Amino acid sequence: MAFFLEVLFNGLLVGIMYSLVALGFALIYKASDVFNFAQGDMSLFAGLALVGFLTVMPLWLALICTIGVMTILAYGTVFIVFRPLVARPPLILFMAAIGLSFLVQGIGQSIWGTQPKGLFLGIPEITFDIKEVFLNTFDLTFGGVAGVLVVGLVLFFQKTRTGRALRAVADDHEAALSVGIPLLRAWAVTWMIAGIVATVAGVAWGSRLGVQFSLSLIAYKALPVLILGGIDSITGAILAGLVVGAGENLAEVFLGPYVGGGIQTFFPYLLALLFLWFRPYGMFGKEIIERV
Amino acid sequence: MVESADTFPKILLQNAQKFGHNKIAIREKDYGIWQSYSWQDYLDHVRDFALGIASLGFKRGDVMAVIGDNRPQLYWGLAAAQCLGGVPVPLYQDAIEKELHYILDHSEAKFALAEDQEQSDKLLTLKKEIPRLEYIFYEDPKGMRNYTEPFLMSFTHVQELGRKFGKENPNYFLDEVNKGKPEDLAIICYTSGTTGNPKGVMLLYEAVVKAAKGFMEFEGLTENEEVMAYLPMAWIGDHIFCYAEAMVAGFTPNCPEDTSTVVHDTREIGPTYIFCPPRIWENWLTQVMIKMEDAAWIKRKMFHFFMDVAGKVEKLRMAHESVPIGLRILYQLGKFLVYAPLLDNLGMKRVRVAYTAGEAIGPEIFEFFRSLGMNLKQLYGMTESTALISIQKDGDIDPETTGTPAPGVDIKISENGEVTYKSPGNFVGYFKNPEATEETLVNGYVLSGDAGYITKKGHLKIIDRAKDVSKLTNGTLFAPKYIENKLKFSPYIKEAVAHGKDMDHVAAFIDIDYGAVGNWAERRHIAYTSYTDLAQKPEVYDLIYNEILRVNKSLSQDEQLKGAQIKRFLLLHKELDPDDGEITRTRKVRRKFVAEKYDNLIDALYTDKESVDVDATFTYEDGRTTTMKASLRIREAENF
Amino acid sequence: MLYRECGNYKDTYARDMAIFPIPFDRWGLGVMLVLAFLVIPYVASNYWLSSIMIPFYCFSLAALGLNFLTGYAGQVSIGHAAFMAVGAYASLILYGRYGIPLLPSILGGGIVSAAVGSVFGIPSLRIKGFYLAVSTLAAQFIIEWVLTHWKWVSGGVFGTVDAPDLQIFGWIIDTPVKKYYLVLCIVVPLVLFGKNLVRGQLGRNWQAIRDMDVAAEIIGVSLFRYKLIAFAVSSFYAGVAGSMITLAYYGAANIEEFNLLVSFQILGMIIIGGMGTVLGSFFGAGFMVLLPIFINQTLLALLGLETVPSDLRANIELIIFGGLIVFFLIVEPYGMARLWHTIKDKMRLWPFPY
Amino acid sequence: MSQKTEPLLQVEDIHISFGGLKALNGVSLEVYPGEIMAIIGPNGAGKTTMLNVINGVYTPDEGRIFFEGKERPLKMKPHHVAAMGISRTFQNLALFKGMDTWCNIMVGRTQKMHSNLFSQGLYWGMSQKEEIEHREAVEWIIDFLEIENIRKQPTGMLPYGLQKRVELGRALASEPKLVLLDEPMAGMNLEEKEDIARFVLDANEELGYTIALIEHDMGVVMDICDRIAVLDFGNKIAEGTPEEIKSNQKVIQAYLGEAEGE
Repeated sequence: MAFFLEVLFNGLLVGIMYSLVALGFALIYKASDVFNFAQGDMSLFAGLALVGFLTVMPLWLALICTIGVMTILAYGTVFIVFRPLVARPPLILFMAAIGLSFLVQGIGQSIWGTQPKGLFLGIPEITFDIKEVFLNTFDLTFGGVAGVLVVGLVLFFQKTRTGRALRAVADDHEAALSVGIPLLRAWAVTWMIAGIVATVAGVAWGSRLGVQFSLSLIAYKALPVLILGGIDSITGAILAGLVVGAGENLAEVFLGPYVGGGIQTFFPYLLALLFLWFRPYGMFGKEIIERV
Repeated sequence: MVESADTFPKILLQNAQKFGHNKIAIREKDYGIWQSYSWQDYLDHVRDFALGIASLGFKRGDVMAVIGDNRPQLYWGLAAAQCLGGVPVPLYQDAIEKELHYILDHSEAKFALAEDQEQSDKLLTLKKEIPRLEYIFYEDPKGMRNYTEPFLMSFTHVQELGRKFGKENPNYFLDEVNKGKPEDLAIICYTSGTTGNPKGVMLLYEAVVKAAKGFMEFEGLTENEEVMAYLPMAWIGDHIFCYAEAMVAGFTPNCPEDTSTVVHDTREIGPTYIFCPPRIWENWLTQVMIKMEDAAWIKRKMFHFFMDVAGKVEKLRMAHESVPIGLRILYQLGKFLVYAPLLDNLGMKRVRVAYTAGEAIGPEIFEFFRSLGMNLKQLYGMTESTALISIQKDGDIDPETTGTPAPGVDIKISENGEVTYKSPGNFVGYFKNPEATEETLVNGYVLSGDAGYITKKGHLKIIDRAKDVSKLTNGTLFAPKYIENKLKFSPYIKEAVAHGKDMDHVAAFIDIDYGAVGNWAERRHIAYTSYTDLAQKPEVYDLIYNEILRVNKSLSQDEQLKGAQIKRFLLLHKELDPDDGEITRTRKVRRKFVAEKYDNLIDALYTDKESVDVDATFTYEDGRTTTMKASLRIREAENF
Repeated sequence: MLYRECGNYKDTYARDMAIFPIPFDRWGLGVMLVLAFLVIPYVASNYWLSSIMIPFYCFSLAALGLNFLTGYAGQVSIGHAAFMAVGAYASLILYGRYGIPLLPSILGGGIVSAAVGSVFGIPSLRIKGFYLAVSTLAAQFIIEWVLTHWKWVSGGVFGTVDAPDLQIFGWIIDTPVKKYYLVLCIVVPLVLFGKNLVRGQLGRNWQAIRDMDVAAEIIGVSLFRYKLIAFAVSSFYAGVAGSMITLAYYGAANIEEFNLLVSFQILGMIIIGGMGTVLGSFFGAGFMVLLPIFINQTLLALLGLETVPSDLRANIELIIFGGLIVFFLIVEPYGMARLWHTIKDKMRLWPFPY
Repeated sequence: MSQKTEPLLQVEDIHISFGGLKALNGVSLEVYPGEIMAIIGPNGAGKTTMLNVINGVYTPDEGRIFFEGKERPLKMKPHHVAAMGISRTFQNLALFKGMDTWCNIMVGRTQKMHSNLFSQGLYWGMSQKEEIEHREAVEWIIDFLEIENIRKQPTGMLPYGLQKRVELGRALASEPKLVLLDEPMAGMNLEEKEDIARFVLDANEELGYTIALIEHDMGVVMDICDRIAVLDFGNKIAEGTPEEIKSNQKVIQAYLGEAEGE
């Protein structure tokens, strides 16, 4: 039982991270209809940038710089890539995002190199247990950070003026324009936020696995989460993240051995597929009624 | 079974025997592809239809009117009537009811074959006034479902009747065909005379067959020619070409899907033999020029450069001088870059022989097409001669003349300068109009009514209608048509009317070419609302002014016509329109009519007024009319 | 300019609906075939044959497969390399383990992959758009996992199976030239087959689904049927491509050759080459195969950077690749094929602008 | 057009609602063989919803649907409905923009084509025969609708009026027993409307198609339709011949109401 809880809990901690990345997707999708495939590469980019800055400056400054870089990236993306694509079919935007992911990855790695780099933020990794449920501070810390960020984002979108403006944009572009919300700027802000999210995810993963190409794969963890929760739903992203995190961990530990292990790679997808079969628009996704 | 093939029905039988199903006799673009009929099919269709109308009482000597765009069924209709010893009378499909009424009535047509609902409606209304008209047939059943008139039948229905009738009288068809004799009447073509009512030109089989054979031998035509059948079937040119010659030589006319798709369809077929009046060539040239104006400047430059080259080469060729090697190389290059693709786009890549006839053609137009490497030649002919009088021989081309007399044709110039001729294709008289016949047909010679002379090289040169040639008060020779044609050679001028008879100077009405000038104006961002508006723009006046100067210059070259340069001109507020009776269907100006209708304008031209007001009355398609005020400028033109 | 269409008239629907109605295109195709069959094998070096032409043909086929699904039927798939892998392993097992003749094995690979493909196509019946796109990723991951974890398939966790020598009825296919011919002789018929499919009823129904699926179904197109067929056919082509590239190029089936990146590359091929055109698949594949060579041998050489480390080159490739995808989507969403068609139309109208 | 003959299509007491909003509230309709029947009504009256129910796009909550006397299940895949012989055009253009005109119309005949994948891939045997014979049928329609000159143009580029015409062609291509036209003349100028009206009449009289159409232009409806049913807020408020409808108070109110609303 304790072991089960431990697995579950660790899964949830990872899950929060998934929620975070998925949130990045959801935000951008809601705001600009772009299915941002580059989310994972943005994390990699952020991670690389941070490592790069750390070599010449203290952590806090490096973090700020990283955020700055991500902001520039966000603006660049919106104004160079997506401005000309406004009002193109979603499929095209989607493909553009794929192209973007190559760009970001390529640029990042050409600047800071491809070889894996360690990232030490000096967060202690002490394992302790509550009633034989073993946890470690490291995971907790980032679980915490992610959780805070998630809550923060939700509040930001619910409460602040900017947040509401962005939601307006997300809900109806024309309307938003008509009440004078500059579409592209709104997009840029959203992308910036997504950038920050990516940074956190990148740092978290990076400091666990080291900053390297595989970081970009984190996106593929978040995707099933996203569709499970419903592409355009923030709540969905958060919940699904936890479900997937817990689910895949449990599956790996309890099912894995029978089938030869390593099933986290696809378990989330299986989960999502099965679920979508019954609810084609995810847990909280908006269902589109066919109009002809 | 067939003795000598001296009538078209017999020739048809002969072709059916000779080619059977191995040779296409006629094609029509329909349902997206070229529906093809072999000579055997051709015969079968003709037979069935012939027997059909026979069963309805069509007898030897009866007349059948045929009206509509070119369709195989209509050509079959002609043949069917001839098979029974009847006489077909093709009508202009865009003729107004007044004209149709006259011709139908005058020709005593008993049966009529119409293309579609539109034409049938015309005939139905006319039938009320012309009871002699017994039956009306239509080829295209579309929209005819609610017509219940018993005397109205579809082409295919008549053919069914024919098949029944054929079973009962197996030999009827052949017998009737064999009764046909070369001295029988083959067809009556109504010429839209410039004055008075149309006259029915009666042509015998021997005439038409001889004329057709004449063309065939002169140009060495084979059964492998392809021609486009898209000019009015009532025009002798189309008849001799797409019917007579096609039968005699056994080649294939091709009917386009629709008037709007002629260009495209022509390109698909790629005819080897073309015969059309100058205005068609003119249209093509205008189209080319307009399109090239819109092309990228580099392309435009290249185009004009190579057209110059071609022009130079053609001039040398005509003068039988050798072309310098450099020029030759350039010409070959141009052939690859411009001429060949151009001809290909116009659908004329395979043309072996091309004629322009019916009117004088502008040297620029003529030379343009020749310089592309097309064997375009001028032909002088009239309905009264089955389109065969004089023709240019290959390698003996002069843009100013219409070539030497065709084989078997004898041309005399009467003392008053009128061209008269005796040709194998001569007609035997105007239907029910002896006076006119006497005036025109004088002891075997036809008075063409054209003024002209034979050049030193033995070429026939036509100046104008004889009766239009007159003198200015200062005594110089005034040939209005000659001047008008020179004007019309400009792509911007659609029609022109020159005045000057018994006046001290020449003045002109100009009709601008709406398409060309409109395009010209748009490229210069000149806004205009209507034809009238466009015609009165000062910029347009300047444009035309230069054209006038060009004409005056070339007139000043000719000693005889030097004094007849244009002094004053104005741009008309409307296009001269057959429906308003100002020009004929074949776009010949009706001088008297115009002179009377616009006398105030003419007066103004001979005062020193700067402008003149008109009440313009327009006739819409549906016959309603409206009047509006317009003020026309008048411009002076410099003389040389 | 070179086009000559005058006198090219159709008097039967058979002629009008022929696969290449314009004579010039027929000649063009003829010339290409002559080049492919008679010229290239004798002028091209072994390096060119085996490391450029063969992969080019194989990827063209794979891209064509994806084009059926994405370009024609409008169903995005980002797990296409996985189906190549299925084909590769399947045909290796058939050929190597069970000694089935070469050609049947290759086609068999395609068929197995088609079967797997249609299974993964089933979700498309309920799931649409991005949901579907993402779920196709499942194919990638699940198949990768199966191939690496099921010993029966790959004989080991590395998922590598070596290809035995190739031979057809004792005719040993060892030299690059022979391999080149093997590939060519499979690719050409399959491409013509595909061309016929897309211009026939199947292709029309696919495009109908792509352009307006609800309308299509009301008109009478069974979405279920035609989407599944699209998945099956496209994975068949991918499978054949996969097995050929393995047999004739890599020489061993290795899961790494069919990873997610490859899936993206194939997607990129049809974007850059042109979605919804057969020709585009070739343009895209050619482009993708030549790009690295161009960068390494030309670009860097010109810039005098021959010494650039290989990993940086890889990244430069990524940048150019990604950049071009974006560029094409912005400038010409229909890819190089559309550019080609514009040129072609200009040629046909020459010297006229329209 | 006699009322005695049994209806070709009969929908009984159809109820359907989207998220609480009642779109159709117990509507019954009949379409008789050989007639042109119009469904009119203010915007949002549920006209298109009704068509979608008939086509099987929506599954009604209650009601019964009979076609040719036989009842069909409420839940039915649209392409099966098409197979029964019901075709349809759409309010907002729903052409397959990537394809040429003739291909669009060809898709309309897909239900009639049975050659298998291999025959198609080889373009040999059955498939070639099929392609050609169906092309002929399509050309017949092209000729009927007078769209020869756009035969081989991609429909995406065509002017609106022509696109509507092509869509009509696509609907007729399947040689259906019943043709549903959703605002065939919406947004057309007078001339285009007259054309379409003529084609609809021809299709009905010459080709004998039974037609049910939704249209806002009362003039046209009154001219060409045998019977009219009026919907308002998901209820049928009137049904009858044009004359009867003209003089019907409820109808007049419904329209006035809308007029005020706007």
